[in-house]
Amino acid sequence: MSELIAESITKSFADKQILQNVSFTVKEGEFVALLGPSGSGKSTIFHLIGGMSRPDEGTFSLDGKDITGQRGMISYTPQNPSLFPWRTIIQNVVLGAEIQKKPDYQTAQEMLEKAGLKGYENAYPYQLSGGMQQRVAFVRALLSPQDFICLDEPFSALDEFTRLEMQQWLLNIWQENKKSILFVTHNIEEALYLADRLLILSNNPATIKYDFSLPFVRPRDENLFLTEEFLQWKRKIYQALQENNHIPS
Amino acid sequence: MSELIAESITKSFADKQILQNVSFTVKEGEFVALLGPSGSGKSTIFHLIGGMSRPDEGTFSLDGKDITGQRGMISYTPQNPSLFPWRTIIQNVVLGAEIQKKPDYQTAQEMLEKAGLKGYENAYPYQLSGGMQQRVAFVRALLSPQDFICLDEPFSALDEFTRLEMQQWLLNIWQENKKSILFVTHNIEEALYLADRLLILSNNPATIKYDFSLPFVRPRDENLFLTEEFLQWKRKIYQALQENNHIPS
Amino acid sequence: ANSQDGTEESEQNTKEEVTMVLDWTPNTNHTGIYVAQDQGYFEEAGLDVEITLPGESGADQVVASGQAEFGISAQEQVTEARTQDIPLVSVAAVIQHNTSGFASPVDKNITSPADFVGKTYGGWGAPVESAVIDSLMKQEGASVKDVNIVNMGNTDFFTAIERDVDFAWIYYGWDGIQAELRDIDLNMLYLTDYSEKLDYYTPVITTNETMIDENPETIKKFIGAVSKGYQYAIDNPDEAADILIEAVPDLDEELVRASQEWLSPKYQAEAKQWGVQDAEVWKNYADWMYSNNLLDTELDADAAFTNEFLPENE
Amino acid sequence: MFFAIPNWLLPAPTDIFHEAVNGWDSYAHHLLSTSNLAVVGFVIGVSVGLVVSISLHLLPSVRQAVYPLLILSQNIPIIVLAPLLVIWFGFGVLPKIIIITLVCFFPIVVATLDGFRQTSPDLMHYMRMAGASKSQLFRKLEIPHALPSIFSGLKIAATYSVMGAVISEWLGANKGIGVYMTLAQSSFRTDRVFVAIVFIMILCLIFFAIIIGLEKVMLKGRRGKDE
Amino acid sequence: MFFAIPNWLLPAPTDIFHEAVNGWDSYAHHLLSTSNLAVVGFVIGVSVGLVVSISLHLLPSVRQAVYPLLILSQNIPIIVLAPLLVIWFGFGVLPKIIIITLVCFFPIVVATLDGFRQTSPDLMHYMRMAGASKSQLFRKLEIPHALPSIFSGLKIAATYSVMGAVISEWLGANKGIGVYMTLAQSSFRTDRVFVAIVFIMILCLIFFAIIIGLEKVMLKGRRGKDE
Ligand SMILES: Nc1ncnc2c1ncn2[C@@H]1O[C@H](COP(=O)(O)OP(=O)(O)OP(=O)(O)O)[C@@H](O)[C@H]1O
Ligand SMILES: Nc1ncnc2c1ncn2[C@@H]1O[C@H](COP(=O)(O)OP(=O)(O)OP(=O)(O)O)[C@@H](O)[C@H]1O
Ligand SMILES: [Mg+2]
Ligand SMILES: [Mg+2]
Repeated sequence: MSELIAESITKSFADKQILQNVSFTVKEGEFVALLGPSGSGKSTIFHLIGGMSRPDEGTFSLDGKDITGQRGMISYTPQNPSLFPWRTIIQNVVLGAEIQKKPDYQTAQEMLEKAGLKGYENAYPYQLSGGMQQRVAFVRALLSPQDFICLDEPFSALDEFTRLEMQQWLLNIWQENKKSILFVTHNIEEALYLADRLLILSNNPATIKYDFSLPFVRPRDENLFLTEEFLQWKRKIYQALQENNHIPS
Repeated sequence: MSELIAESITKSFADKQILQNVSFTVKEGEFVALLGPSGSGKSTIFHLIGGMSRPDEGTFSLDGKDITGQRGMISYTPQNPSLFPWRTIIQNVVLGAEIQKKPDYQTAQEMLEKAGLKGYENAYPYQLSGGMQQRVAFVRALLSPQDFICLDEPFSALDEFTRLEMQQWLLNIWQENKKSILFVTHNIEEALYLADRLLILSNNPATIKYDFSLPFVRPRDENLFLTEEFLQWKRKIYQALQENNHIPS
Repeated sequence: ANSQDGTEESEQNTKEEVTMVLDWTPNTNHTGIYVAQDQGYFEEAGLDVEITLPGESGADQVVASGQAEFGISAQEQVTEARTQDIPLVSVAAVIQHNTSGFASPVDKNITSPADFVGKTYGGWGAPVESAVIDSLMKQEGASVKDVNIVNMGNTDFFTAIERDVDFAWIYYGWDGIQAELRDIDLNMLYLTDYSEKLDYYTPVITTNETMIDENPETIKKFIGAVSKGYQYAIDNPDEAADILIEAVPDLDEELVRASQEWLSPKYQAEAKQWGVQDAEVWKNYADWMYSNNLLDTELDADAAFTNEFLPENE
Repeated sequence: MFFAIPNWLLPAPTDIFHEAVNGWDSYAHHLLSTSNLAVVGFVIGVSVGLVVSISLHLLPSVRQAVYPLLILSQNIPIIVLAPLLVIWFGFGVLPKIIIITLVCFFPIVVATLDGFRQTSPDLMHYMRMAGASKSQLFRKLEIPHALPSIFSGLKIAATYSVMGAVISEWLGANKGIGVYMTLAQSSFRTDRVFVAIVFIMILCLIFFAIIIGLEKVMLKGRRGKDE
Repeated sequence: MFFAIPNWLLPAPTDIFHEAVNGWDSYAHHLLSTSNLAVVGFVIGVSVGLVVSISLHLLPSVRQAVYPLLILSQNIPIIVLAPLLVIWFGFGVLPKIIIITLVCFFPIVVATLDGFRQTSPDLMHYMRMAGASKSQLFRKLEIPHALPSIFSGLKIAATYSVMGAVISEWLGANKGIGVYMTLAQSSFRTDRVFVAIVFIMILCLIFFAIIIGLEKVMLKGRRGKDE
């Protein structure tokens, strides 16, 4: 249960400005998707929230508390899985929890099973396929104790069905625990299916160009994909993104 | 110009069988997509074609020549970009070419521009976003001199529009040079849009369950996505994949 | 420094090259050699001599193997070497009498071997040390069992007496003189004062048996020149000290002068000629060593040294 | 020429073996003393090395200043250090351990610091985002990541520790394989010298093997390069 | 007690400085001789080290057999090796270079081999798939990847090379800072001993600085851990 407010965030790398005056809010228990061109600055926003570096200007606050530059306030899947090669899968998934408190191997075991990784608990990361590693990183984030979750393209390496199962599972967990989620994806359908709100980032430097609230009721299921409303939204988002339609440089 | 024949390939890791009796052909100048559940063995097939290890049984031949266990016969994008951290971007993209002959920096420069990476020639990989790194790996494969290209989810980290541009560009290059392409993706639309034929892998252990020839004429453009025929195929593939619809373990 | 096979040509006009390996860093024991070099005695004899420091392992093995023609050693080492079938031969005694002894600062009150009782001796762990101490102490009815012996390794005398050590075995001509210069009063118990058998030759000039068999002329020339060098040092201690200092400028001048002053009269002492060795001395010491279980076999004393290369007495 | 070496200079292996067997009683206690010294010195040296490198790693500002001193510490010739150590600590075991420590700790420090420096930036990034404290970062990421480097340093240190013990005995010791060797050398018992060398080597190989064994256990499960 | 050290044992810095300035003419040639020796020995030692480690890396079967020998090479006491070297090679420069080489090559070998072993499996995988020959794999991946480790070894070797040169002079030399120091020591000129040490240290720091500089240049552009 936590509310994140980003206020006029600006960030440059060397002489290149990446983010300009980015402001948004993720309310308590809200599921917000973040879309934008490749290289626009989505991962950078995550790194700033997570306190990896400070924004040049602007602040983040969580539940009214200024957390700019502070670490450990969010749970997180990096864009590449970043598994620890010398830890087994089960040791990897408890890592996020381990940092905050005593890890719960029982739950970890169950979560791995739900992610289709039963039997791989004691394998090492190199023995897993790309999609399996991504699921491990996802489980690791879910097992972290923080109430605010940042997911950076967590399902990009999964096939449609595994992805659907993971999405459904994520929704369940989110509804049960009412965590707040900020979710980067390139998949419009995924964003529509999961999110309450949808932020669209422009490019060069990035600002929040659109902030759509989605009207779909919950709980959602696969039938949503077939509704006319969904298709209309899909077209709308597509067009919103298309305004960025040039290869970023 | 090259024809790949995989004949009854079988492969196990430790006591677990991954591939069982997998046979398929990629004809000269053909564009074949490979779909299948996460962890089924797609990347493993690539590694076997590339000669990283030998199949337990079966052979690969390229243009009638047995290439089982031989390396350097294909050009390749790994599922994770695998860029060399101490090389600049331009040095990274010429690497595949460098191994076979003298690299052509002029072409490399042009290719990077087409991939939207102008201005990043002398950056190091860590300065690029996930999607940008993926594009670098893709350019590296295109610049490699081999006529048979294996692409392992090359566009999974790209937004819709960048992805479309990359797809279109890939099709152009493929048509101009008549290379043969084997392409792993989890995106059904992408597979339909790009490929001549579509292989669907089952799970546990993997075999080729379906081998569809696609009837769409070339050259293809974005309007294809809106045709009724395309939508029907999409549903068909979806169902074919759904037969695997359980989380692999 | 390889001469064995080049001898024929060099006898005509070029000089014969030979190597002389010292036993330690250059000091006043070696003055005669440096004088011979400086005053051209070697040149006159048709020799081109290279004087080399020995490094960690001493000169003996290098000389015995023929890698160097001459070296500095001591009777004790030659004795041990020969009983191990190492073909080392002493051809001249640099100093007639043993100038070594047990030194201690005066405040330790060690004025006779009996005073060793209850004191700490700093040595290097060789069996010969306790045997020597014991034979000194026995004369006064004491025993080495009552001495605390510690191994002080490479530590020098002055460092050792700062710490737990009460007395140590030194050459007076160097460490003793240094103590004088530092105004440290020492009680010195010379070996020669207590036992005739311990008055052995140290240091001596050595060569190997092959040289003696094949190049006796070279040895003769070399020892002749060296002999003149030491004679010069005996007659002119100050000039000799200057020559040593000039040849080895890194030495401490003051110490060299004082040491030379002390040592010059002792080279020849009462002997009829510099360098002569007496079979009795060799026999006595070897017997003493043998009876103290310091040797596995008895020494053939007559083969261990020779006077034949010394110049004829004028 | 190479083989025209007299027996008293390079004894025949049979002679060495003979002496090794017959002389066992006379040198066994030397051997024991040196092994003890080497083990104690190695353990202390490695501990000091680890503590130093960890401190320098955690205090990067101190690192700049101290690093050159570490290099210098490797360049104080023992012949100079020896008298000082004797004056300060006498002829006991302490100065010897200081020498071995000095020999062992440096390879550890260099290797460990370089190991820390190479920590994977991606994993570091994850740990930071996850809010790992400095100590967690250290225990869970930097140490395990630097382990192969640390073992590289341990191997070098283990190799040097035995030789370090032998050298330290030149500071003055009543027993030890270094003492035994010097005495053998000065009484021209080359066969004994070689017996000493053989045992120094055996000791050293045993040390090295233990480190390799430890490495195998501690790095178990890490991906080999051919997998 | 620690400071009650007589001047002849630990001279005052001013005395040392004084002697360093006044004595320059008398030891400058010693210094030059030792630096030359150290540089030549270091270069040869490093070359031998690299050749050995590369060969062992490329011939893993030989590696098993040879590795213990390398360890043993570090455990032949110089006092034993010295007479043999002198007898084989005389009092010239060759035996000294052999000693320095022996001292320098080992850290290089251990560090380099460990560097090779840690090559990133992903990059290795890519290179193999791309058909890189063994030599390309080596030049384009393994060497650049092992560079930080190699530099780690170079740093240790550079530190030891000067001391190695000094020790090698104990083999019997007529000039060199080691000779100067022994002479000073034996004629009780402690101030000169310390001048020698100061120069040994300066030499060593210069060496080390050169390696660090080289490392900066060669590893330029590599990602630091905080970026
Ligand atoms: N450490 C860095 N140094 C310099 N530039 C950087 C660094 N990290 C990121 N950038 C630049 O910042 C921009 C945004 O990167 P970011 O990773 O946030 O993109 P993204 O929106 O996550 O893209 P993608 O969808 O491809 O992952 C890129 O242009 C990248 O080159
Ligand atoms: N080195 C290995 N050791 C043991 N098992 C392995 C190894 N590499 C792959 N596997 C196993 O082989 C199976 C197939 O892996 P592969 O990477 O080919 O899957 P994939 O189809 O590419 O999946 P994804 O879509 O998730 O990338 C997985 O179950 C994986 O655990
Ligand atoms: Mg990103
Ligand atoms: Mg895969």
